[in-house]
Amino acid sequence: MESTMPVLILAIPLFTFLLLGLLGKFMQRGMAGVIGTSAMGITLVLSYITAFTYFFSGNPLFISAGGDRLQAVIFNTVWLQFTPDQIDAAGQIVKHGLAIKLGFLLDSISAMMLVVITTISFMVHLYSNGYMRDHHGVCEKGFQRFFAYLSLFSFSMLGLVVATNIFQMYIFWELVGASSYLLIGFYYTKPSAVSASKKAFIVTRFADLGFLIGILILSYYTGTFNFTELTSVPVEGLNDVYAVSAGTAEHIRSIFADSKAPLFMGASVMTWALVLIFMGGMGKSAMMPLHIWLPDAMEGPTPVSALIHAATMVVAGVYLVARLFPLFLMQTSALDIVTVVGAVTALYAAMVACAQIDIKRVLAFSTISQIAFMMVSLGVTRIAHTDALGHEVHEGLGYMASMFHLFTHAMFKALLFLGAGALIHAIGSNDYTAMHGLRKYMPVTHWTFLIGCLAIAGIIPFAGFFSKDEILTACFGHSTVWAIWMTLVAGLTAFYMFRLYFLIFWWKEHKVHGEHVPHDQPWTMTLPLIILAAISCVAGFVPFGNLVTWNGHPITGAGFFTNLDNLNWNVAVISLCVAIIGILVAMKMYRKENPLPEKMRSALPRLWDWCHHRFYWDELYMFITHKIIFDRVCKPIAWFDRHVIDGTMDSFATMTNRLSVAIKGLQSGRIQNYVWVYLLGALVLAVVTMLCVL
Amino acid sequence: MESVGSIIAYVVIALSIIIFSVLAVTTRKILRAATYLLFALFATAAIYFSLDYEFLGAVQIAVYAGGIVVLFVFSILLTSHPGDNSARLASKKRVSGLIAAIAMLLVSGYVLISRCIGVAEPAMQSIDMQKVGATLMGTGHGEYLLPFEAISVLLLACIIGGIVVARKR
Amino acid sequence: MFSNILIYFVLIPLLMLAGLGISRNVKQIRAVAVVGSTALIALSVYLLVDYLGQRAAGNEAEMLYTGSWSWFTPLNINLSVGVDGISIAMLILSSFILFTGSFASWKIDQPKEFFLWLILLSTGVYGFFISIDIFTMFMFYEVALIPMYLLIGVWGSGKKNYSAMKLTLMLMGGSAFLMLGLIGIYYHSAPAGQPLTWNLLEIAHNNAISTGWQHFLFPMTFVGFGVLGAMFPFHTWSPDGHASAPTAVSMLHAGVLMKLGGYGCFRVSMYLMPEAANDLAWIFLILTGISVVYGAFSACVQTDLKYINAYSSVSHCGLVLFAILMINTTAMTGAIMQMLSHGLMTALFFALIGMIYGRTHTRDIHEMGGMMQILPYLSVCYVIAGFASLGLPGLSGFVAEMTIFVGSFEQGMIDYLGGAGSLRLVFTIIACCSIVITAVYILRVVGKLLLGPVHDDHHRQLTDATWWERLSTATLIICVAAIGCFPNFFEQLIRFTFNPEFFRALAANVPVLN
Amino acid sequence: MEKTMLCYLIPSLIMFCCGVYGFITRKNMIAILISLELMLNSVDINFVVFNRFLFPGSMEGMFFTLFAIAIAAAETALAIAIIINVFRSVKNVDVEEVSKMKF
Amino acid sequence: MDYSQFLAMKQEIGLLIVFLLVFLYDTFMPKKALNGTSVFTCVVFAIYTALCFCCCMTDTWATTFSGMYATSPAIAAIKNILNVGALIVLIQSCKWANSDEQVVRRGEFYELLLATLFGMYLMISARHFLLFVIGLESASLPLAAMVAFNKNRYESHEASIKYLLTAVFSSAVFMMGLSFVYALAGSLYYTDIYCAISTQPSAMLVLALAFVLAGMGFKLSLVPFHLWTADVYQGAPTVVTSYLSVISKGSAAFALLVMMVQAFGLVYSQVWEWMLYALIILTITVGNLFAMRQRNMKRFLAFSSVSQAGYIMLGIIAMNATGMASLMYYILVYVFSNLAAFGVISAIENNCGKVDMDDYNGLYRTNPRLSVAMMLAMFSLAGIPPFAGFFSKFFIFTGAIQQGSTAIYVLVLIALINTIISLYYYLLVVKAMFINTENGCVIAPFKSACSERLGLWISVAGILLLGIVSCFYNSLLELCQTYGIF
Repeated sequence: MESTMPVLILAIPLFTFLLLGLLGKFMQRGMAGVIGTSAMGITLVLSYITAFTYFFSGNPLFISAGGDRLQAVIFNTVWLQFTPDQIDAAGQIVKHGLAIKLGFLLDSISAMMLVVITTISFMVHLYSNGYMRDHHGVCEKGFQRFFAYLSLFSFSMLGLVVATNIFQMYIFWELVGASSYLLIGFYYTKPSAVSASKKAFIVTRFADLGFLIGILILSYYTGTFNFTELTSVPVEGLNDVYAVSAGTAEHIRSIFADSKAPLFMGASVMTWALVLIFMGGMGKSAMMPLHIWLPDAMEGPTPVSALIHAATMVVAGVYLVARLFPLFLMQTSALDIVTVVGAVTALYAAMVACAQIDIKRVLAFSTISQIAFMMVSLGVTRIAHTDALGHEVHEGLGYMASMFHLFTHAMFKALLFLGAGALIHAIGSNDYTAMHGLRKYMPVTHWTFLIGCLAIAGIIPFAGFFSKDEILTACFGHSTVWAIWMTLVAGLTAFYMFRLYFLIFWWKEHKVHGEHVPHDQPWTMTLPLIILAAISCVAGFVPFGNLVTWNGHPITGAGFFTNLDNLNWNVAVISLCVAIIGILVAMKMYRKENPLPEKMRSALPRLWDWCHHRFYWDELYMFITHKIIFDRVCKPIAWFDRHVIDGTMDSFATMTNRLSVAIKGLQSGRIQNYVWVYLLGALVLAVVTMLCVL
Repeated sequence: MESVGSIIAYVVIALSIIIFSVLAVTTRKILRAATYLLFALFATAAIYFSLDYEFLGAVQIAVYAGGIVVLFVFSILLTSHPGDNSARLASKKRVSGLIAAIAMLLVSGYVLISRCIGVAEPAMQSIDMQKVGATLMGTGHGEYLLPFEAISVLLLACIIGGIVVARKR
Repeated sequence: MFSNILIYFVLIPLLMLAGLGISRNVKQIRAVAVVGSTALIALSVYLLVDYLGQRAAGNEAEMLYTGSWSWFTPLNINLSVGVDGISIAMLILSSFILFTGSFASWKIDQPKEFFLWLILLSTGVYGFFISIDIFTMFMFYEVALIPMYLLIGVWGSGKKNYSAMKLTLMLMGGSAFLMLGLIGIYYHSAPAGQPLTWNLLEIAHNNAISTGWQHFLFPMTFVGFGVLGAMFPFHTWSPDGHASAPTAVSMLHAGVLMKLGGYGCFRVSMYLMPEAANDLAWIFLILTGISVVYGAFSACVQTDLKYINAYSSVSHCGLVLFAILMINTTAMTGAIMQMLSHGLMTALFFALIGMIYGRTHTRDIHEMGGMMQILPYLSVCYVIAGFASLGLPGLSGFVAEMTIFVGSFEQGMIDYLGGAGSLRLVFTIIACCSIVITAVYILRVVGKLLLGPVHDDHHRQLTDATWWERLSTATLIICVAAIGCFPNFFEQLIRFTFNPEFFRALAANVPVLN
Repeated sequence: MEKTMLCYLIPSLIMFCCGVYGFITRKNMIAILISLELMLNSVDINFVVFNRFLFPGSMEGMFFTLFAIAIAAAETALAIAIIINVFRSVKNVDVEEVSKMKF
Repeated sequence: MDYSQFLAMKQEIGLLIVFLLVFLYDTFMPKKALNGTSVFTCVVFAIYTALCFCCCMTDTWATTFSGMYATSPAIAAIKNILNVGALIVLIQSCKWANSDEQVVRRGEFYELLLATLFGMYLMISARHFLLFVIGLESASLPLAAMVAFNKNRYESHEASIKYLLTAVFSSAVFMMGLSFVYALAGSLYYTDIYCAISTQPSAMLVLALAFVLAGMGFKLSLVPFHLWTADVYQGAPTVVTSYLSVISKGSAAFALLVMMVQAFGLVYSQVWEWMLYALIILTITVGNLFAMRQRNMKRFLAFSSVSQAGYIMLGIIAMNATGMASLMYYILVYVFSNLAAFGVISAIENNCGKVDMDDYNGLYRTNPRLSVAMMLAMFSLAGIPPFAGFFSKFFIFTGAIQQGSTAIYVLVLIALINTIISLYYYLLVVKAMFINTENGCVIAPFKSACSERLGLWISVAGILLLGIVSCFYNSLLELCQTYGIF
């Protein structure tokens, strides 16, 4: 495969960013939107072609003779050479030095992510053309900036998923963090937005610290950053230079397998490395306890939330674990941590989502919960074994399920966010208390939103059903406890989503204030909703088992209905039932205005309070950062610096000055004193010298 | 064993040196101080004589006693009224003076005693004026033509300096 | 003598001084400054190209363009010049910062005197970087220090007298130790019976300084240069000094002068006394490791923009010395990169702070807010500088820090696994933490100063950057981005310096990995 | 009893110390000058004594004394001129008066 | 008796001729022509200085009067350095000497100055302590008269009496020391003493050396023998102060070097090395500590010169050719730097009578050239490159460290740390002139006299060139390396 197209996929958004960023203020605002959207459109097409080529062209670069999907390094250039290559006398490279390369790694998950990112991004671009205008169709201030940021984000996210090595991933990881920061703080005059953006950046930065240290440990032991070498999957590169040097894979495997690495606090250093890397993922993917930034991030414009904080960036953590999955497989204790973190987060986020008023926050917590599903799914993945019920479980089913859910979730969550955006745009508020009963006024939004809710609740045949079913199957394959846990969370998901749905669109009739009647938005905004709704309906049938697996080896066939064929109906029925129960409860409580919710709230006041206040995590963080780190660390250090260190330096001067004043009496102005000092000085000099010398 | 006469002469000389020195710096009448100085200088001259340096003794009397002390007397008469007593010393000052003097005495005394104890007076042939003159005018080793010339410049400069300073304007 | 290109790095500033001496009005003064600094940029870029050409042609000499002219012959003092990749990098840095600094002081009072001092300072800087004779090096070093006093004292603000004096005295205190160290090196520069020398390369080749003497001389020189490199606890001149200095001076000082410290530590202390460096590194590792975190924490609570930046410089420059002490090729490369990067971005910071201060007459972040609405250009530049500082990929900070961390960690692991203790490892991880703290204080400033609602309505009348300010900041941003985007170019430029001989002394006690 | 060298040196030393004491304690400048004369004189004695007792063959000590006397005379002359000068200015010769410049 | 030996003393004889010419001119020329005395003296002395440079530098070394007097290229060089300094002083003094107050004493001033210079020559060339003492007295006694030259100023009288009394006291102590030396060696010739003093030190030797150092310390203003310095510098006419601070000090330093090496060289490490250590540390530190607080410029420079003397001593303690050359070079540079400073002070004093540092506030605004000259002088004194002071300081440290003991490193470190304090107070002057402009400028703009400007130009040229142009130091060092001290 030529490298032109991949390069363009990265270059077009970057170029658009620079163009809009530097020259944006010289162009009309609307123009910027057009440029940004069309550029994204081109990228979308290119990505689709690339993905299609990868999956279906049958090119031997991408698929082996045995039908296994391969990793293909399309291009890879050295960006920063840390340690030089070792060259033997003959001029041959014996061992590659450590280097950050920028490249394009095409394999099943990156191809899939290309599709996801460009699709959602394009939708969001399109949508933003309508969203970022006021009711008279005049573009908001900063329109160009907005599109510039979107392009920057798209570029970074694309760079992240196609990274050929972990350091490239880290680079783009930081860049998506920065674009996220910029976009959350887009309304920079709003103090809440500013602090939210700051929070997001700093929390993820903290997580990235772990990521970085993890990378350092990993690369020290393996001697490479390259995914192809790290994950030991055979590669067919365009150029031999980028191919795995002989023995590297064995070397890495031996480090992991033979416990060549030393122990640290009872665990292998490699486990630590993976856990630290996962910590980076936790930050980006808002896993507990690093989740606190995501709800606040909803301060950003809603399309941004859809793109970054629902569909793409937040799944980077999942993607990261998936990327390094073969390594995780060799250190299952790390996988266990992934599982636990995921499961706890899933339940937590679902509970909190039940008690939020701001619709975007509900969606945010739902996002956290769903990503936690993906994490759990990865965490429970093991290779070929029999499950608790005695069934043979497919190799790496959880991995596939996780990716599948990532894909479907991106679609329906983007849909939900964009729908929410339409609502907010129409109502001018984020709270459902200002909405209620909108179904008549905004039919398109209503129906698409409903599809989204059904998808996330896991109702057959919408997309979420299939992916969630696979996840639960994988869980059952690993541990019944986690499986039941996750099933309950799935039920809770259905409940809170439909609570939201009913509270927005039903509950009671909408009160129209003045002439302002809520209505569906212009086509730029509804079109993406419709498209995404359509995708949510059919995405469940994409044969992921055939396309995306941990080792490239297909576990299902390629047909359109294979997903249905391969369903584990035991699990499917359970999950469906749970989901329907959740929906019914929600319907009972929220379809019409009734005192039931109020009763329940007063019945369990403590629970409501905790959920509503997100279990007081924010307060805890505020306490730690402000009261402890700021007040008890930074301020004392600054004080110490000014008063002790600087004080010492100053005191040298003061002491010299004091001394100078103290001895001024020596110069008394009296000749006789002078002579006295003179003589005694000479005598003391003599006596001291005598004592020393003689 | 020395003759009794010379010992008595020595004791007189030594005592007068000590006594007149002490008196010269302790008396409260300045004119008396000058007088005591004169006696001390005479005693010094006596030492020179007793050590067989007659020429030096003569110079001492001529220059020091004759010249310098007269100068002192003139200047005293110029600057103070006869009969003026200087005020009593502040005890602090006296103590510091004593400290310095005694320290000097102890240190130098120790040094002298440690080094020079028991050196007897060797025989020496007396120095005739011929030799003194030749040495003063000679250029060889231990001869002093150059210092002799040099000190003339010093004296000239001091004369000029004295004139300039003492001149009214 | 004049056939050597390096001499012109000193000659051009001297000509500029002469030009300033005869210029009669502001326009001529500016013309001299701009023409001269442009010429210096051109010269350094030409040098870079030619240098790379020579390297590509296979010239493997340690230093290129070497030249030596006898000066104080009986003492073996020569005017020896020569450059390698590191020096060239530093020369380019200096040229760009001088250039932008000239523009940043477009409207300064008493321009003639100001530029005279500024150019004198840069003469010292250039001389320092081209010298390979430690006497001349030291001389130029001190030439560069003293103009600071007047620049801050006359053109500064706030408690300028105190700061100027403190800065000068502390730096001179450092150079007192340095002078002793250098003279000591001279007297041990050659084996008995051979002529002594001040020449860096010869001293290194002679390798005659006994370990015992190294243990004495290394701390002297390292502390001496370290004071200028803002090493804890000798950094306290930096906050006050920077806070009081006028814009261009802060730029030049933080941007270039503080690099003299790092460069000197590297070139003199480490290069000439590797054994002692190896033995005593732990002391300074602790100090610099503290610098890194401590500076960052201190920056978190400051409210004066310049103080924030000064403390951040303490942190970043601490990282430079920290990396140098790792005695690891990668980390040292990173240190040089960090010098470049910090020089540029800190100059950018100070330029921007100066420009903002010139408009608002305050530097207290509590008295400002919402500048993004009023001064969008400057604010955007500030954000970019901030991103560079907190290590955003694509800007220079990231590559430098990552190189350092990778190298330090590698050395830390080598030490740890080789039984040489875990100090390097632990401090590397501590230093890594600074990336978080840096983010905290940078974003705090950005949030308080630039974003949010306008704090003071009087500020609404302010006007955005003028053309010379735009030129100055844009140049710096382009440089920062250039390093950030194409790091390998600089990395390779620098790396050639670290020839194996440099590490000769360390080979014995470093276990080879795998 | 024999007259050893010390017999001469000690009185000379005492003379010197008296000079020191006088210099430090006297208020009248001329008295101070007198003290100085004592000190110089004591030095002269020292030279002569050393010459006589230790190196009787040479005359260096003696000649040093000879020149020292001349120097002392010059010093005294100049000193008296200056003291008179000061007297004209401040109308007395009290050494305590001339301590305006200090610290 | 070979009187032709006098001919070996070319410089002394030349100087005496100048002295006589001035004397004769001043005594016998008609009243009208007396206005030209200053010019006449300067010209004659300049010619003499030039001749010395032409003729005397090439001489090989000579010892005359059976070793009582010695000259060598190095000695000729240091005398030439002193000549240059004296010439600058003469030039700078023109304005002052021709003022109404001084005009009656003008001729005497020059005569005394030349006489003292002659005394210094003797100190340097003497290889016999009698000759040395005569030189010492000629160099200090007439100075007391010069100090008293400002008859209308009380300070001048106070200074002269302080100077004279302490000078005589110190010469008494010095001669006391000499008497001990004589007792030990039996001779006053340096060479004899060198041979006669055993390397096993005795208490008497220690005391003798202490007294000798005290006597020389008085001339050099080493702490604790320096106490007269500030008062005398402050009280004396500025011209005389500058003469005292550079020429007198420089000659004494070199003479001390010669004496210590030639007479007491063998007991260097046993006895006087440690004494000098103590004196140097005390001198530098105390001088600096006092200088910090001074507001009167002359007093300030007095203490600065005290601490500078400490640095000069490093050249002696080095006991090698580098140290000696550095010492000479240091003196050379110090001459130019200090004379530049005093030139500015005297120009200002002559014009408006201000000598306080506070009066210098904002001087740059009103008299930029003077303040630049002052700044250069301060920087040079503080040892800031590229001015000459840096080189001299660096070389003197280099020379000292060549000695090689650990103690010397400590000593140099202490000296170096003291440079920080000294930098502080030198910068105070710079600060006053350039930075303190808030309260207006005290000194109105004025045009200084030609002679003052000429003197300043020469000094500034020296400050700028002596360091960068390496031939001065190189030739000095080569001289010392080739010929040694003797």
